[in-house]
Amino acid sequence: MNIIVIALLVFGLFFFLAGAIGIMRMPDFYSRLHPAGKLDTLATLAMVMGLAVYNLNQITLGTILISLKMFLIVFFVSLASPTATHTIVDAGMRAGLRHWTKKKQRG
Amino acid sequence: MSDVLSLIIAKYNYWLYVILMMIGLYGMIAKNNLIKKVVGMNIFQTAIILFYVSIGYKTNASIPIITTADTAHGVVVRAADYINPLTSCLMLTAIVVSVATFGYAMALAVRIYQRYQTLEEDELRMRLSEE
Amino acid sequence: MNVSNNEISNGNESSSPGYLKSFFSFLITFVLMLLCWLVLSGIFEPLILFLAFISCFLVAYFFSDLLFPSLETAYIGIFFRFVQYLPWLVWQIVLANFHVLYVTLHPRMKDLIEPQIITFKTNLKSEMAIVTLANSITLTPGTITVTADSDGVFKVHAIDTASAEGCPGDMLEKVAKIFGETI
Amino acid sequence: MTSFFLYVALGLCLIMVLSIYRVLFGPTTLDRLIGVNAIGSKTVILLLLIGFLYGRVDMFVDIALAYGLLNFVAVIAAARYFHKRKGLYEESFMD
Amino acid sequence: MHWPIDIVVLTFVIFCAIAALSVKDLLATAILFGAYSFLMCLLWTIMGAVDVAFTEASVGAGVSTVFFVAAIFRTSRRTKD
Amino acid sequence: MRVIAFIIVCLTGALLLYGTTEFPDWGDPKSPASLHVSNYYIEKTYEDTHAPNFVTAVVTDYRGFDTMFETAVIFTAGLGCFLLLRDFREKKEHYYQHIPTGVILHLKDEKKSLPVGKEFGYMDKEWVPPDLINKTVCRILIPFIQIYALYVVAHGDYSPGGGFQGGVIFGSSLILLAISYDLKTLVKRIKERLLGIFAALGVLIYAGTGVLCLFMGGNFLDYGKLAPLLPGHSDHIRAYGMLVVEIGVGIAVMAVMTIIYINIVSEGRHDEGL
Amino acid sequence: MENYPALIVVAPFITGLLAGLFVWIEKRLSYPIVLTGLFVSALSAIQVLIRVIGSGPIQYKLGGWSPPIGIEYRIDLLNAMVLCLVSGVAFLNLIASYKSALKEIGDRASSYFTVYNLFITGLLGVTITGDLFNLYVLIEITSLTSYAQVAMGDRDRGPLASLNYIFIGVIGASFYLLGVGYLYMYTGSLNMADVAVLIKGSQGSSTVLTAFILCILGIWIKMALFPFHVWLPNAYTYSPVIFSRVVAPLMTKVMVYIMIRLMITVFGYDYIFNTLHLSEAVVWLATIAVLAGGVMALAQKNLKKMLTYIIVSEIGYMVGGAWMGNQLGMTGAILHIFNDALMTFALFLAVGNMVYRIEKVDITDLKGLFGKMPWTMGGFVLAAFSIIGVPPTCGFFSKWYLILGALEKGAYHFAAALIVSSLICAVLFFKVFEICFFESGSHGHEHSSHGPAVIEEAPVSMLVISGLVSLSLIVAGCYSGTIVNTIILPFLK
Amino acid sequence: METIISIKPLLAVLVSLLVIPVLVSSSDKPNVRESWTFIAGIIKFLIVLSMLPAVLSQKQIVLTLFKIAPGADIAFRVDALGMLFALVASSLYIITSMYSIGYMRGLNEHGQTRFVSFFALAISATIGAAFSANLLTLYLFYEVLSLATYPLVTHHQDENSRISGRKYLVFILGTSIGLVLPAMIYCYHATGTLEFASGGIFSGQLSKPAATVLLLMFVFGFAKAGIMPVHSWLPAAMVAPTPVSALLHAVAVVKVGAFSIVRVITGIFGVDFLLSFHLGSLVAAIASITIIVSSCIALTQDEFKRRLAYSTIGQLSYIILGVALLSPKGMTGGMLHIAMHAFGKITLFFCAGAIFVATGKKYISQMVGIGKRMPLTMIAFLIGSMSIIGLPPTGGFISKWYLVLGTLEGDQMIMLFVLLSSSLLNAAYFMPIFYKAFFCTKEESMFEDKIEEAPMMCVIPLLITALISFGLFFFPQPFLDLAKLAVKGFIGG
Repeated sequence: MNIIVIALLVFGLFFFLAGAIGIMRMPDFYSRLHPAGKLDTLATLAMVMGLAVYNLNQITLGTILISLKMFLIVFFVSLASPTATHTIVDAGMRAGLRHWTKKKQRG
Repeated sequence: MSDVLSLIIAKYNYWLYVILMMIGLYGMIAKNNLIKKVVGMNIFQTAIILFYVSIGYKTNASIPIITTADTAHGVVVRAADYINPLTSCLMLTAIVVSVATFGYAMALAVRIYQRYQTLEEDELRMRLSEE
Repeated sequence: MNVSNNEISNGNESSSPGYLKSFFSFLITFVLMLLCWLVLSGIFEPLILFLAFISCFLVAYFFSDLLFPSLETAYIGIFFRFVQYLPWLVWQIVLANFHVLYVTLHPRMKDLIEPQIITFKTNLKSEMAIVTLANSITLTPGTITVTADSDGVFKVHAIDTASAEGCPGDMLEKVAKIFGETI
Repeated sequence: MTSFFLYVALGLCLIMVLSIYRVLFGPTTLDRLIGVNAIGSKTVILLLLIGFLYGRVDMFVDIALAYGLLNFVAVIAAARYFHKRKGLYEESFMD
Repeated sequence: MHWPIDIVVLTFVIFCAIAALSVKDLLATAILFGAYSFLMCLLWTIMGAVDVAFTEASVGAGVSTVFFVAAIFRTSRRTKD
Repeated sequence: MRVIAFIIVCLTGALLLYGTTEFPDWGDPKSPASLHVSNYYIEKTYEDTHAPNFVTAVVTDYRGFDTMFETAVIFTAGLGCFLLLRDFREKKEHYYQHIPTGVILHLKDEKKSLPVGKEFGYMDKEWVPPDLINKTVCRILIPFIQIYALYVVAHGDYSPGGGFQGGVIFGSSLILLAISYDLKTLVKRIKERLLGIFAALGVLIYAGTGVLCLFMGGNFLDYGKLAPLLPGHSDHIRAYGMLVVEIGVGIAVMAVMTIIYINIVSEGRHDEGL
Repeated sequence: MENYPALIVVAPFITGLLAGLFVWIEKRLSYPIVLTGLFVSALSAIQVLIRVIGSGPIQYKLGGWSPPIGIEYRIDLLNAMVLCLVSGVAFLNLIASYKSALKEIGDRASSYFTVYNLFITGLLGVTITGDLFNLYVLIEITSLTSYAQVAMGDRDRGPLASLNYIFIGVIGASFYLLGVGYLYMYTGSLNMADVAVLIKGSQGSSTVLTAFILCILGIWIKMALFPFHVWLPNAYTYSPVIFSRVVAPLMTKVMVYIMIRLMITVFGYDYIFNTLHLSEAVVWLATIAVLAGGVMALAQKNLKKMLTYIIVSEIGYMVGGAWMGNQLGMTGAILHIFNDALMTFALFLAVGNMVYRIEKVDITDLKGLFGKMPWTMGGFVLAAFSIIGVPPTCGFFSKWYLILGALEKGAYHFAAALIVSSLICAVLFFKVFEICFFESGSHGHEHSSHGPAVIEEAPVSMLVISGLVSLSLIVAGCYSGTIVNTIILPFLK
Repeated sequence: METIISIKPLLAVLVSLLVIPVLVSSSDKPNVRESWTFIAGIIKFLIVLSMLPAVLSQKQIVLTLFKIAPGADIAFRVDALGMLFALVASSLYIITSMYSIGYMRGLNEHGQTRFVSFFALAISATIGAAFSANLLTLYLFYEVLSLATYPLVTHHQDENSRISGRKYLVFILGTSIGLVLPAMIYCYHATGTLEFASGGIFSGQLSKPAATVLLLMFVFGFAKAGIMPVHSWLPAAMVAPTPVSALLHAVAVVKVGAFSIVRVITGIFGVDFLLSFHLGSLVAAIASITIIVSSCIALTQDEFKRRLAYSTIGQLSYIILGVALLSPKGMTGGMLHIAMHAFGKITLFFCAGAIFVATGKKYISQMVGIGKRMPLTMIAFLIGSMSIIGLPPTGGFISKWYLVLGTLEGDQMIMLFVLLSSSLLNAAYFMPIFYKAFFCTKEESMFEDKIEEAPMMCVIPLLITALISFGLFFFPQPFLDLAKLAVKGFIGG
């Protein structure tokens, strides 16, 4: 059990790291959103799952409910996160932020 | 080395609360924009909350909600097991006050902008002296 | 375009009478809320349960039209198909993540990426379908929905050409299938 | 296991540095928004981890849940600003 | 036990505070302020003041930032300092 | 100004640092702050009140008087915003959209108005097409946020949270409604009058509980004296008192947060917002 | 009934909220409700005062919890006096200012009364409470309500004044809160009496010293002692009449009360005067405050603003007296709390009557007012005499004690400052009187295009209260010996 | 000495105070109003008179109103000196009221109600000052008097009276607040009491320099007495209507100043104390300088009332000089001069007013031949001026006689010389007026040869006062007895 938990947590940590690096490295606002929106969501899911599983090592009604609550978090995050991403992109578009292209970079 | 480290651990919170408070106070006094001042005010208030919460912390103690084990009849609750609830309680009030003040200050900023079309203090002063 | 600001209903006509519809939507919301509460609470004392009923009643009574602006029997089917769709989506998400991970961590990242905006039109009608698709797109390989309007026109930002070409792909079909719509 | 959680939490904190860099140094306001969103998701995890550190995760889940729900509100509100007020204010930092 | 996280987060908090005061765009201030309050919330959980943390989470994310953005929406983003 | 500010700030900082030199270490369980009164709270709260959450017990019972005024502070903020910003005058300009064609009409004459219905739709001045994804997702989330908020209020004495937090979360769900749809939706759904009544009513519930204690022969806010009024174990009576009070706080805070938001975002006109 | 102490605070609170509720249901009810609350409060305060005089301090446990655990009210003679003062002034003002509020605030007035009552609740609570943190909360409710009320006055300048008030008010309150935090750190308690016991013998502690400085500094900022006074004039000038009439007499005075309470009850005379030796410096500060307030008042054109600067100067009186470190000085300070509240109340009542008729009260607008509003001016003159310190009025007697205290301590500079300030006030007020007395309204007719052509006496409800309060100045002056002997001296012992 | 507790002193003060509301309410019925004034004046006089027997039989009437602080209550005490002054003031009040009716109606002045009201207030304060038992009460009534006379002085409400009013206030209020108040508080601080005691209150508690400074502060502080550097308000105040000048100079204001100085010298410092430090001669020197200089200035004045004013300044210093001689005879003379000068000077002012009413003339140079036109007035004038100069058979002679005796008693030849030379100067500035009025050729005369007196209400009072002046030479008994009693109290007691 603990191994699964550790694996999930490390997996999530890795994705978080990647997401953070992505946010740092990407050239423009729109491309930054890709790692931010996706990697973070998945990492969150993985880590919460991991913790939920860890929580279940003694199975009682209480712990099950708490794990369920964590799943609830997963549910809400997976619903809210893409929406937030989308809204931010939309905001960027409306704000008139240009997106980065290779041409521009070369020229 | 470990002495230094333990000193840092022991006082770090208090030092940083002072620094945070100084930042807030500086923002409140020196910033030109009214909303910035409000932000400074909020930082100032949070610094105080930080101070209080730091007071209440105890190492190796649990959060101030009683565990089910301790609720059993006849179990003596040991004070060292739980973090001081009083500071938390006080700070709840302080946060509420700061939120209320913040909201109201924002409303005032809106009102001032409606009237003078600016939030910069020097411009406001100029406008006032013109009138 | 939903300009008539007055109500949230999206104008889907339904044959069943209004009050019945609203009652069912109330009931479903109530049950949903109650489930949610029980998960959250975990305390089964009479007082708390009493409060739970009151709270769920209040939310369901005042805000049921938010959750179910229109109530149709098709929803049950949609629900089950949606549940079936989820594992696939999760898999897609994991895939997408590895793709983005690859792009992000690649030393010559800037050569790999080719940000672009693509537009395509679908025939999706229901809001839920459009939103599901849009969020799925956002979550999956290298694409983020920029806008999606009720006519089914999607504007998508893709991070590289491969992602742009793969969009919307079979995801659209699956989503259309869930909501029983034509592509 | 507890110490493992502590290391994970520390790792998350260190990763957060990168997001905070985005928040602090922009360059555009929307970039900061991305950073805040990223911090938000990390914070949810951190809250849960701290809950495990205290051994009282049942109490911390509530906070994490509230956080997950409300972070969204803040981001939406900030993003909504651009829907109504078009154009970016020229961005510059600390000069 | 919690001091490493405490120290790290506290440092972040200071940076956020400085940045929130010095950035030249009020909307950015609002966002930084939001981040600041997230971190504060975290800090308080670390110190075991769960109720305070909960309050800060709900207030900082739920209403403070929104009020802030609303006020900026009705005034201006411009600031000289 | 900056120099003066800097000097003041440094002086204050120096003073505060000087004050901290004698502090016990951070987290020292033997510091006086953690010994005198707080020990009583930790050791006796459960016995006294049967509320597992010490903080809630202290907030709403031992120091309930503080909290009553804290709620009043919030109430005042809301009322202050209302008094300051609320503008009952009708707007002079109106924007309408002819729905079939999508043409936008701009009426400058305040007296003229068009019937809003199938043909014409009312529009904001800074109108943007409603964002479908946002709208739908928020629509789904809002009831959950609300039930969560109510849960937080109801479980104030079991877990972190309580009236204030729950109220804020409920308020932000309403704010989310206003953001994802538009302000009119919120204002139509929750009338201003209702919010006003709620705001005052919430604080009144709190204060009224206290007064009820007076009538029952106890001191102000002495929930223990309410036992004859309620069924159930009388040793839980304090917890019940807390619950009632928390509900009051929740109602007030919810209403006030919404009032403040609506008034700020629409400059008190209640017509359009973020 | 045992619950009078609770009623003092709770009655205005509940009625304020009820009024807030009734605003949305039946607007006309809100005013009578609010009035009833204040009336009950005033009656209870008087009851409590009588009881305290008769049988010593009263302790009231809120929630039934005994002191260090719960919050308590502790009412001794000083409290009881200030309570009577606050509730009485608030009640009278509400009657006197009803019309003016309707005129200035208009349709919002009914909601406004709620804020008004909450403000009074705050002041009463601040006075009555025996808990340091509860004091902070009540200070905040007082402040927040006053921010709200300040902003409702002048539509143009009010909000700005209010915002500046917020900034300084928050700094003040936060300093106080920090001070309480340091005290809590040292003692672990929040109850004043308890802290006082625990703090004894802490002569060298840096924590207690810091706590002391922070608390006092915070309160000074809140009370607008001279270098921290910048917020006060604008805030009081641009607020609506109903508010400036009540805030000017009460706010600063209650803050002075808190200072005295902290000095006597919490930190103790011995600590302040024998360990720290701060008396000298603070008395100098007070001296400067007294003079600076007067001098700045001289430069003002707006009558209301001028009076606010006089308040700044009066604060110097009380602070100087309290920090004199002897019984006479403290007696003077406490007596001046009472007297100054009365005289500023009378003064602002009169000014409020003028504002009701003339709207703008630049000094030059007051031409020929003696003829047009003789009764108002009568009240004004009496109040002004009291401020100057003309004998039968009460202002003289507190000044008397203050100077005696200063002489006893050898603080001749302070005594001199008091005398000079009296002279300055005389100059100030006679400048106003001259204009009111000499310039006949003929100028007004020349510019009759703007401004009301006919100025007449204020409505009776406003006049009666104004006149009564002004007369009470003389009565209070005559009975100041009684006040000193029955209230202040027993308290100081 | 026997003491009686009686409410009479209070009644005497209150009578004219209580009548003010009646006056105001009957402001549109002048006759009713004036009759009330009279009734009040007469009642007052009767009350004062009713206390005379007790005082003459060496009893004191005492009434403590309010206890302010130990040794400084608001209290009344009727002794011989106070009785003397009160008798003069209350009797003259009736006459002045009568005169003012004639004067004010004759000139159709505005604001007559205000005028009579403040008149009543002023006389109340005067009686209060006369009966005060301690310095605090004296100071109280002194201030009230200053403030009450301000509207009287500036009655015309024009630019001229504004300047004079300002001067009046600056001198009177400035000195009383700036000098008397600190001196008084210092006294209290040093001794713990302010009661007028027959031997003074500083029994060896004060060094000579301190005593000197304090004495000078009092002497210059009571600026109403018109000691030379602080005298210049008096001529300026001549812009007031003549009844006011009469009241000011003969009855109330200046006499209160002189009376206060007398009180301070006798009751606070004590004769023995002053003698031991030789401070009497200092005051005497100041007074004599004032006498000589003012008389010289009076010679150069052309405006009738101004000349009278300077004459008053000189005559007041007689009183102070007399008391400062510190010899029984001199003090008797000084006190008697309060009465004698009052009757003489008021006659002169009445005459000036009557002339103004009848002819509108203000300057002496315009009055050539006026005797032909207003013979009664000018004869009264003659009597009055004789009294002032100190010629028999007028009352003035008696007081001057005692003064001269006093100088002889104290072997102070310089003072004697001052007295005599000033009498000559007095004659030099009064006699020419009389001479010009009667003894001029027809060509020189500026008036038609036709008797045309001022209104009856003007003439009768001046005749009465002239008669009294005349009569006092023959029957000085009551005043003389009182003065002697008083002196006995101060020195013999």
